[in-house]
Amino acid sequence: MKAKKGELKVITGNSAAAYGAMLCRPDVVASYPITPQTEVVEQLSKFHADGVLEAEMIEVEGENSAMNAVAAATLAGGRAFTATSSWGLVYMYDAVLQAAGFRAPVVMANVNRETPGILAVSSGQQDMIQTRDAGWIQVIVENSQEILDTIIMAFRLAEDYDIQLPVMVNYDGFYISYLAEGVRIPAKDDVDQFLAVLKTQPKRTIMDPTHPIGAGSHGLMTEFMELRYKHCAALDRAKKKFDEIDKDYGDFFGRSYGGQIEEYRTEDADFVILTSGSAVGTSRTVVDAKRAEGVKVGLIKLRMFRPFPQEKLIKAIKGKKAVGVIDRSVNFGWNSGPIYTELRALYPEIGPMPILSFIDGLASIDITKPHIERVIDDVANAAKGKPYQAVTWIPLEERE
Amino acid sequence: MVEKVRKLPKTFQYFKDEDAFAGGVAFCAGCPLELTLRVLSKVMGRQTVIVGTPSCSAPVLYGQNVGAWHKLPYYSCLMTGVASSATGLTRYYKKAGQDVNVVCFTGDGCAADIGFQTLSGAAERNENFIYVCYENEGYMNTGIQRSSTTPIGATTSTTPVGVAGRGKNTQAKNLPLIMAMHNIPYTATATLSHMDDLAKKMQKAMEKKKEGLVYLHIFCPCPVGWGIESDMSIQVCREAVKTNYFPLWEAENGKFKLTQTVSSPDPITKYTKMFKKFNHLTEKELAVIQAEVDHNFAFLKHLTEFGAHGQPAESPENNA
Amino acid sequence: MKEIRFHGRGGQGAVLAARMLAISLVAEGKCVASFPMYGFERRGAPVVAFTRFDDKQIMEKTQIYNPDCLVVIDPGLLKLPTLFTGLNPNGTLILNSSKVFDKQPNENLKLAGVVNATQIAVEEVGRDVPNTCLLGAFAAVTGWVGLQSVMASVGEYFGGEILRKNLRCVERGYNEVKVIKWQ
Amino acid sequence: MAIKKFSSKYEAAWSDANQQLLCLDTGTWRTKRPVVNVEKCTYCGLCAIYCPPQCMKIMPDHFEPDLNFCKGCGVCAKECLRGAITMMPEGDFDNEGKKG
Repeated sequence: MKAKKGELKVITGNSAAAYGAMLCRPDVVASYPITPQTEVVEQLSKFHADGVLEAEMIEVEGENSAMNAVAAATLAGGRAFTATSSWGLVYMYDAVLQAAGFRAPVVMANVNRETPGILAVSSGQQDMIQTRDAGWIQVIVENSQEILDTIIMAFRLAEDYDIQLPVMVNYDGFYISYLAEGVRIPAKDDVDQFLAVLKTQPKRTIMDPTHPIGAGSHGLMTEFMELRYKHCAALDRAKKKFDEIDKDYGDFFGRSYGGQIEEYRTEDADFVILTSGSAVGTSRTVVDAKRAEGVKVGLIKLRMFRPFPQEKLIKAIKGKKAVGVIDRSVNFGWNSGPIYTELRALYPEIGPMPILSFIDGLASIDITKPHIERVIDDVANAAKGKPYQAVTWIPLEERE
Repeated sequence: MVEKVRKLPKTFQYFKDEDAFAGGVAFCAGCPLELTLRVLSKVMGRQTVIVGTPSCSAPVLYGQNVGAWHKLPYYSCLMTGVASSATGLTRYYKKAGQDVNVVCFTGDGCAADIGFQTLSGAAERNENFIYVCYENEGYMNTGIQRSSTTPIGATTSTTPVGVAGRGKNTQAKNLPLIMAMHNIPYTATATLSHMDDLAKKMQKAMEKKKEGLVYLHIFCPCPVGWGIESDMSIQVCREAVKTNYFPLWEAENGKFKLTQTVSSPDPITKYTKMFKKFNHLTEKELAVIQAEVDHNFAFLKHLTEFGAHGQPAESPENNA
Repeated sequence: MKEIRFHGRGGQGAVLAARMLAISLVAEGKCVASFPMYGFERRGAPVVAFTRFDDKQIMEKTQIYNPDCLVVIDPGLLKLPTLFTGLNPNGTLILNSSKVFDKQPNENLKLAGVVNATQIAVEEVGRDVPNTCLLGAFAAVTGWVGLQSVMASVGEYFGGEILRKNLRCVERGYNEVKVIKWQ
Repeated sequence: MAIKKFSSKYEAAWSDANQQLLCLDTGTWRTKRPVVNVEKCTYCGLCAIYCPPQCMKIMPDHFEPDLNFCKGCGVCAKECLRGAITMMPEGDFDNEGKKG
């Protein structure tokens, strides 16, 4: 069976996030405004005022409360949504960690914005990177339609009985948060149907006042390790589950995104570049242009950052001659891009090949076509066995 | 021989339910906190969800993932997230149509300090839950450090007495008054020595939470942290009331009322000499505390002269 | 693909104009992508907004460096030294101004539409909100979008009396724009 | 190597009193125990009301501490207006609780 086509509306990424959340009929929404996420809160409030969103709206006094409120609501048995960005994510950090440890199936949109120390009301994935080890599922998306679709998928993933983990849907601030595109808005009953499978699953453990059971108790010694193990096992299951949900979504709504990663012209590629978020779209056009020149370059879009899609990446990259990674954030201490560092951990499995790190797009610097051309040229040279630079801060370096 | 069968005292009528806690739990001998929790479970019954945080109450409330120390649903929070988590729970139960007493249970360190923002936020939003703060005037669980409700002059491990130090050098934050100023439906102070008053206020809390946030501030001296013999904790509660150090009052929809009047208050020294944390104080310093107690009580008295929200003052000329 | 860059000041509706244009293009079956670039949202500060449209899905997420068309909502912004930078040959300009050019301002600029949108807005709406008028002028000069589509898109944002006034602005922009061509 | 059987049926840290009601042997904490003089008891209930672990058992004509849990804090003795409760050193009692 197929879903109805859905209404086509020109909306921003932020609106798309709000639509995605609204369509899933959350019981509780709690969110605190911050640039560039504010529009999500405003749009949800508007939906509520218009009677389209029948959720409990909590006008919290800060992000920390937002995360605590939604995590508690999910553990009480509800469906809950929040959205934040940058310092907001930092301010809720303790609650972010707790939500994951509680296995609270919260869905959160995080509008990527710069964070540490240098004031920048501008795009960058550093906020997401700082919560990398929080135990959440982290997904990065590319455009407004994908935001809406992924938030719906995120509820299916988060609340799945086998998963029960919070999901963070990340999209670049400014470049995508304010990007108005034509977006197909699914019908509510179709979304209901897509999520209905959750109702057929066993009931997850909740804070039911009629049952004396406490959330967040002490895990002592091996019991603690057992719970950590279960958390990791759930994250591991989430990878395959995400692929399945993506496929289901595609079968029903006619749009799918490849699950954990999307490969673009990689099959016969000599070498590949890997990136995420808004840089992917632009990269596609540059790959097409380079292909037209006879350069056998492929592109990998990283959608799932946590859990890290090792198996998929190994399969996609193994046998290539080189790989370059464009990061919109830095890995302090490694002094390279964080996704690059992750990829290097796959070194033995993908086989010996040059792995190049490119840092670009911090603080809303545009990841332009010439920047991506440069990346492809550098990786092409490395693939040919020429010496290469491990880490390149693109906007800071003059091309020789 | 006919066995004498006697009628239980009136106080027992407040205990609607059996104690939800296991017989033996990890509270210090003589701790009023243990009494507060057990009484709370007896008065409020089983449609109660406790929301708490790391504190002296944590080892008992949290349980372990192989079992629990009590039969109440419990939600464990971080220090920052008690009132906000309670908000999330309350709102979901509301949406789902379940009538639940969501009861936050924290010490003053959480309520007045690190968790205050979320408490204040929940009060402003007038969320339908009960916040119980057990006031032991410091961070007792972590080893007796000062909090913002530690009284002036009191010694703690972070306000020690030495050549230069004379204990805490600033006034305590008057949290129950601050909470009442949020214009919530019900704020009350209570303590263990006045058990009927305490139980009545807990009962009232369950009613008033239907209108919005309820804040109960329960005076809970810490036998270990304050240097009190373990059999003296209730006596200290009683003396705190008798000296007007901790007056028992309630504010219902803005109408302040003393629920226990003290005809001739004892001098504060009768209270301060009961435990160690004020031992070092000179007469002059004690006079400062006495003045502060008098001022706070006079201030409270003035508040009782006003009518409820939306009503004119009862005797405005008294305010002059 | 066509790329349009809007230059305005905070409060003049540049972002909204870019958005409305996107909506009208979608109504005509086009794919669009439109976004603004600003730091702090402050009245009076220069604002740039971008709109791309094409028959197929737009992949680029970058700012627009080689616009096919510039829409300048505030005449003062003509002085921006970088205004014409990167303008495609055969470039177009839609300008809110009371004065018509006496000489070609940039060699890549081949087509310009000038309309006193401020005056029209003041007359019709009662304040300086020139954006909708310029969209009418845009439709007339470029022919990339129909007048009816533009008017329908304005209806997405306004209603009642204020919509009626803005529709007058669109129409007057469409009819009163002065077209200049250079070789 | 294989994972041993999990100790908790739950995915996360849930504590369940139905699974096990945890209980400490707090009776062993005592150095003194309350001894009730039934003759003096007026059944005012103060000892039971103020007992922090609420372990005073309600008998038909007096109150009796549950010595499995009584921590020996002495609040009951202190609060008893009639002096009907005396705190006696634990050492005076044998294992069966009889005074030796």
